[in-house]
Amino acid sequence: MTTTTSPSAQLPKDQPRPGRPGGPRGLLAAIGGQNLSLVGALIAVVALFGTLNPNFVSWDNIQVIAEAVTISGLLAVVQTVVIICGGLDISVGSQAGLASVTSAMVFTSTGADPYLGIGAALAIGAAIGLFNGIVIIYGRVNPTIATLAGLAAYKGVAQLVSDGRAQGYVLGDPVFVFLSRGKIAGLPTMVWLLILTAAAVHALLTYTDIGRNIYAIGGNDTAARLAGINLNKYLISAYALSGTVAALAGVLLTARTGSGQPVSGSEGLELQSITAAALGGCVLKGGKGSIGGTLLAVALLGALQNGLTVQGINAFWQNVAQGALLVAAVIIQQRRNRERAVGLPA
Amino acid sequence: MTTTTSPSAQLPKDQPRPGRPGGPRGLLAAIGGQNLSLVGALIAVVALFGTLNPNFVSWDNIQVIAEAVTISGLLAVVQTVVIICGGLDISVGSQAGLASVTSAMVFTSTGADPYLGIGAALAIGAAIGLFNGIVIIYGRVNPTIATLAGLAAYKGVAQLVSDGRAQGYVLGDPVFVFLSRGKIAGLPTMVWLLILTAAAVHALLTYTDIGRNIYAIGGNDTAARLAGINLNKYLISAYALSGTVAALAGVLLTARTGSGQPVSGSEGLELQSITAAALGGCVLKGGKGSIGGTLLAVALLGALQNGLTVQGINAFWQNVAQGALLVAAVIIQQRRNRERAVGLPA
Amino acid sequence: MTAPEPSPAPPPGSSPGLSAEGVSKRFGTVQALKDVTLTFPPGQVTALMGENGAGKSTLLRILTGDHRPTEGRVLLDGQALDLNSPQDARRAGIRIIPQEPEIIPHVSVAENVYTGSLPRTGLRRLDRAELRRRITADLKHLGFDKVLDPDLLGSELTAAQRQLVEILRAMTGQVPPRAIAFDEPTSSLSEHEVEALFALIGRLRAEGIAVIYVSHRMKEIFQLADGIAVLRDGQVAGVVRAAATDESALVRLMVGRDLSSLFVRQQVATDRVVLDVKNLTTDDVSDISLRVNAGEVVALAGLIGAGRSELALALAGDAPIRSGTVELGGKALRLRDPRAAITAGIGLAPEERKAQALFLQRTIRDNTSLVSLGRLRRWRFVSHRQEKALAQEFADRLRVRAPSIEAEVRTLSGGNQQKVVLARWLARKPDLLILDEPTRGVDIGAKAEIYQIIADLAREGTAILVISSELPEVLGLADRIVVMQNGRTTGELTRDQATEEAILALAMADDLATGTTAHAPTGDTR
Amino acid sequence: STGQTSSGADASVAPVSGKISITYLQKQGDQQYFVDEAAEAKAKAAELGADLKVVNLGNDANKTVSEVQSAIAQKSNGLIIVVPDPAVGPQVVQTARDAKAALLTSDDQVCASGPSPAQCAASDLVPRIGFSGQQMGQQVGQRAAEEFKKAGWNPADTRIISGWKQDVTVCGDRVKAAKDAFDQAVPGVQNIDVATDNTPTGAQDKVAATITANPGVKHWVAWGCNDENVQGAVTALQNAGVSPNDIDGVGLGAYLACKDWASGKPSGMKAALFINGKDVGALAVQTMYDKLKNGKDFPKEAFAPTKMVDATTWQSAGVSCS
Ligand SMILES: Nc1ncnc2c1ncn2[C@@H]1O[C@H](COP(=O)(O)OP(=O)(O)OP(=O)(O)O)[C@@H](O)[C@H]1O
Ligand SMILES: Nc1ncnc2c1ncn2[C@@H]1O[C@H](COP(=O)(O)OP(=O)(O)OP(=O)(O)O)[C@@H](O)[C@H]1O
Ligand SMILES: [Mg+2]
Ligand SMILES: [Mg+2]
Repeated sequence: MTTTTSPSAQLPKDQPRPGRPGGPRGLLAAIGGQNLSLVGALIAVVALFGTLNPNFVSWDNIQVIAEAVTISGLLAVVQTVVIICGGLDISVGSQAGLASVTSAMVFTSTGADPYLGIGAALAIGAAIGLFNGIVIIYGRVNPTIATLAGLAAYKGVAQLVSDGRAQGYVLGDPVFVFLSRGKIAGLPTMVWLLILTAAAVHALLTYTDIGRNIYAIGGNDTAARLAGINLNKYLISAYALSGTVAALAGVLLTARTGSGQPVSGSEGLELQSITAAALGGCVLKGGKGSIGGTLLAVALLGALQNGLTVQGINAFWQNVAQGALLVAAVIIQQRRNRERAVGLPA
Repeated sequence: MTTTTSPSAQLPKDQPRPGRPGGPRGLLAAIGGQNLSLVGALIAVVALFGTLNPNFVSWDNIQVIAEAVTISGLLAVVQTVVIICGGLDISVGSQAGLASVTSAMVFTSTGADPYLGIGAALAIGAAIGLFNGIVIIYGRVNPTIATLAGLAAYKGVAQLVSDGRAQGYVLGDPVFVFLSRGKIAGLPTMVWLLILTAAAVHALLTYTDIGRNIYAIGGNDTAARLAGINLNKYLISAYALSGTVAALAGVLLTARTGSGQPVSGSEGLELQSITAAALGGCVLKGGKGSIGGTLLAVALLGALQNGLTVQGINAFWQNVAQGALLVAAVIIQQRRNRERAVGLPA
Repeated sequence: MTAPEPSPAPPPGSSPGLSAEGVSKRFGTVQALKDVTLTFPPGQVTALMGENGAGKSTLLRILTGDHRPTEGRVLLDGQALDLNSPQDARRAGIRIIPQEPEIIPHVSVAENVYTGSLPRTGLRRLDRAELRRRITADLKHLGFDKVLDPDLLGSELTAAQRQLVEILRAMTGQVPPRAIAFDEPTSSLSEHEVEALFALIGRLRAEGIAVIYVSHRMKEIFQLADGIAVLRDGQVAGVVRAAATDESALVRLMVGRDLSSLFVRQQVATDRVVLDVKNLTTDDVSDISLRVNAGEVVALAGLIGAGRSELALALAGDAPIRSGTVELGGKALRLRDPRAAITAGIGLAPEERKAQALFLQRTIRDNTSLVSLGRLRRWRFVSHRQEKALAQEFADRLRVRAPSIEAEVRTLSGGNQQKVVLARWLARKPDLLILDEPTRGVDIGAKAEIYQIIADLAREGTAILVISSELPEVLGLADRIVVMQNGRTTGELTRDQATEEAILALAMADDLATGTTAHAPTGDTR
Repeated sequence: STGQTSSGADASVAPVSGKISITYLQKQGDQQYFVDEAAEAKAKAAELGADLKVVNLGNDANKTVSEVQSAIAQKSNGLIIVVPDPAVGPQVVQTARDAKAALLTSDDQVCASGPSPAQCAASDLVPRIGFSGQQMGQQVGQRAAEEFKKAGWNPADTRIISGWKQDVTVCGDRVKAAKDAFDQAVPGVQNIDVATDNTPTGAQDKVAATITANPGVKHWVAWGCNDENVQGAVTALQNAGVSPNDIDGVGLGAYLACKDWASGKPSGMKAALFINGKDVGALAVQTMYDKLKNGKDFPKEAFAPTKMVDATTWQSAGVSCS
């Protein structure tokens, strides 16, 4: 294996190296060690449920899974960015709910203009994200607390503007119908949105200096500051991005359910997105993580959930199975690292 | 009927300044800067709601508040310990739920023996905590993921053993009635339990070498290891403590509601306890925090919630107000630090 | 905010180079700098000296825009600069190699170096080919291409490599450097890198760059510096020409008194073997045999990456032992973890104080007492009074400069932090004390104190193993010197045999024999 | 301050002379049904000149106890409560009784002497205004059976989807009643329980997976704990290519079903049971007022009207669709 590690850092040795030579090793390196175990877990889950019920691996069901994970997947993608920066956004679910009612209400009150509805939702999302960032940076409020507060406050705002009711009905409009049921090249529109968003964010993180700066900020903010990176700009932008994509998720929520939902369907998304990001290899301290890993985790969790339902396993067993499989996936993945079992794992 | 006060109008405006030299500096130093702002916020909240409705400051209502925060307070106290170690326990709520049904079911099935019921619940709690610790340390699973998995899994187990229903009825038994409605020296039994637990943990953290080691582990685990601290023993113990106290909270849940509740009453406790700990000055990276601060935060959140309800503010505005006040409290507290507004605040 | 016009007395107005004018800085109640006016002329190396906590790093931080002065201003070639951020200073051509390297853990060395100004093509695409070209060229140019693999991740770097990354950062950049400050750059480098660094500094001087050099190593100062500025208690104690002064005069200027002698010469080594290592092999060192007797001071010498720190960690129970035996006081040890080592009577003050030893958010008292709590406690309750007394005693003996022992270690200067690390282990008085670079960043007065304490401990029968990259220290302290290279011992010298040349010859024994370079770049073995 | 409970009805509450203060404690107070209920209760209280405070209990049995105590500390004369879980009932009854406050429940039943209203002596049931979960389920099941027969489907190639959050007791009651009623009318149709989180998207995803597991099915019957479940199920079925003609969805609440109908397109949502929280809220406040002001005894149980509505009748029935 290798020579030594500096005592301060017992790291997993199989970090993907930037700029390593190609070949079959290049592919492996690109997937990365963490992701490799996720791929393994995913294959195991698919094989298991596919054997139990061949329909599980039908193209129809794969689309069902993809559609089911779209909303939480979008949030997981931006959560990944925020976590790499060293932050956390616990308010994504509430933001999605607020965006959902906004889109439906603006749609209804502007005489059924879908673009205005969607635009207003995205604008609100961006504004809230920006506000989160400003509260954190200039109010010096710890990101966890600030977005916890946002979790409550934005949910309250969504409930206030909607009076707690589902708002409007959008599935009379072709744009929303297209979002909800349309397909492009055989794949649901929603899934395309997830793919495009993920690809864009992946490119941003991997191929641009912006992305590299994001890793630098999360890895060591003093170093990043001394290197002249404008931390505040990046961090606020990360939260604004998170708000905007959360709003997109809210719009999809509206399209899927046909009406603006202040709470229903968006509650709990924060935990799901953080779970996916963490399982996908994000370190909550920041500086580490990848969109590929997060998407794999999203797929794994989605396949698991779908498979359990396909097998008709009841809600209680599903909870147990999900918890157990989550832990199992990580343990298996860590076994390969052969890290010394001392202290908290990263 | 509902007074829909704008949240910003209720901000505690008058934060006391930190202790300048002279005067009772010892006391001020003991309370600490962070806590001082919490005390200020608490005074502001009490003064505000007390003026609006004198009943708010009645002894009856104060007891109501104290009783209402007992369960989340207990969890916040242990969450503080876990966070100081550098970990996180997101499964406390599910553990409490499982303990709650365990206590009621064992109570019922052993022919109404309260001690067996309570003992079994505590034993289960300790075992689960231990298991969490072992999964984290020897499975090398990140504490956030491990306890997120526990959140799902233990909830599932609680639902499975109880079939998702409230179990048994314990308020025919004097021990449970004493826990639920009894008083000692004019103060509810439950509140005494919180006080005693908090005092014990505070003493542990502040006056013993065990506490020093806990702070050391969270502050710098490499240094702690090289200083000869058995990290694993401490971390596993912290999770075991967390599980045991969560089980105690579950027993109180049973006593309060009269039956074993698999989910209701324990869902969301993880977020509440983390919020309280973070607001009370715990740094999520570990190494910092105090029971005093956490308790103050628990009291502040409890007073706020009660006050908003007393004022008849509706659920939606309560959400908004809680979020806004949480952020406001931290901003005011940070204003004193005059930290440069660059990068993420600790 | 800048000082009100008209500016105070000596107008460095037109003097070329980098100047501080009437600079003061307060941290809460601590007055770190007071009315400092100094000029660092171009084409000269100006050494900045002073005791730990005198304000050197703070001054450098102000000059490089990382701190705003409470009063005063910074000038470059007579032009007042408005430095709001380190970036402003960078743009003005002012660079610093900070005392504590700041490394980004999960990205490569190359990205670490150019963070903030990564090469890019259209659409902000990162230009990886250019990045590689740059790092290869810069590494070669600075002479570090043998010791630093650009593909290593930040978290995999040794202390020396981290330092090199900081040096690379300062040397590169769009604007050519006009002034460069080195804040104790050699404290984690060994001779080999030091030579490369000195050559580099020589080149900088020749190019007309103003070099500020902070160090506690006298030898280096006289080797390098043209002028010497001394700070004491945050004020300028004097500015002298290097040629016109000597060591004792400097010391007097720094500490305000004479230091009789640095090293305590004594012969107290006994025949009682305390540490007996036989054929010890770990992942990093092989076949090490070593003895340290009671009262004996043994130094481990060697170049960077020789494996001395790894050996120390193995003896302290923190690296798995593959084969071989370790006996302490005649008893075979099973070194499962550091706890076992400490219980057996081994203490290690590790080399990287921030990463491996300190609890920055905790007080000096807390940090000092940590491994002595066992004897300060009763029923597991720590006696606050005894604890305070203990911490105060060592803070005083090591002259830790802080408002009180209740100050958070985070707020201390680098040297004072190092003293706290030493205090922790000196307070415990183990049978075998391993000190890895004990005087890294420590000022000369405190060094003398540390040497005195080492001598005292030796006289009380403690066996002491010192790892040091400072040859004068090795020569001055040790009764016996063991030299290592590539994870093996290559020789042993008694005090009488030891000279710098003899040590270096052993440290490079393999290379001399085979004619290869001193060390292969790390990382490509994996 | 202990003492076992004995009787549900409470005679010890004295009429109030001054201004009457009532606290209305609701589970899931942020859901549309309960929002409506609260709004109407407030309107009624304003009309009667009483002071009304509405408290949201969420799904939290523990918070229920806290809020009851708090209301009593605030000197409320009467409490109207919708409990998140009937098991917490005895504790609530005891607390109210100790404080001599009048207690009325709405929507869900509460037993004074034990956790389960189903096994409660009639005299121990706390007076209640509301709908009967059992009855609601029954109506849903019957209507679904009617639609099934009307469509002339074959039980063998039909499946029933029952969607509900499985740890919510009242949901289980509703669904069970629907199953029983349907089975009585049309025996032999296989039922599939789908564990949802009671949200439309949650239900949609779970039902979509269920469809995967049952590829040969031609016709689907869908019901659930609320409109969200049924709407989610219907959407999933339609997205899977099942024609609205092959779906027999019967909602519960009608607040989401009405949106489908308002769009004018064919929908698998064939009918929905309209339950109007407004009626319950107003009736509960009136009943409490009469008790506190005039000493008029609570009725043991009073039902607000429910009505089965469909695409043609919902508007005339007064379903408001926001
Ligand atoms: N962030 C801070 N907060 C409080 N005090 C500080 C802070 N930074 C520095 N100080 C104090 O300012 C004084 C000067 O520190 P500085 O780091 O400049 O010393 P130095 O001369 O570089 O010492 P060394 O040789 O040990 O590196 C010290 O007393 C130190 O404790
Ligand atoms: N993080 C790391 N990644 C890869 N190799 C490492 C790492 N840290 C140390 N090494 C290697 O381990 C060996 C021993 O290094 P070590 O730091 O112990 O040397 P040392 O003699 O203590 O030198 P120093 O004078 O720098 O303290 C060297 O071959 C070094 O290259
Ligand atoms: Mg310094
Ligand atoms: Mg070393």
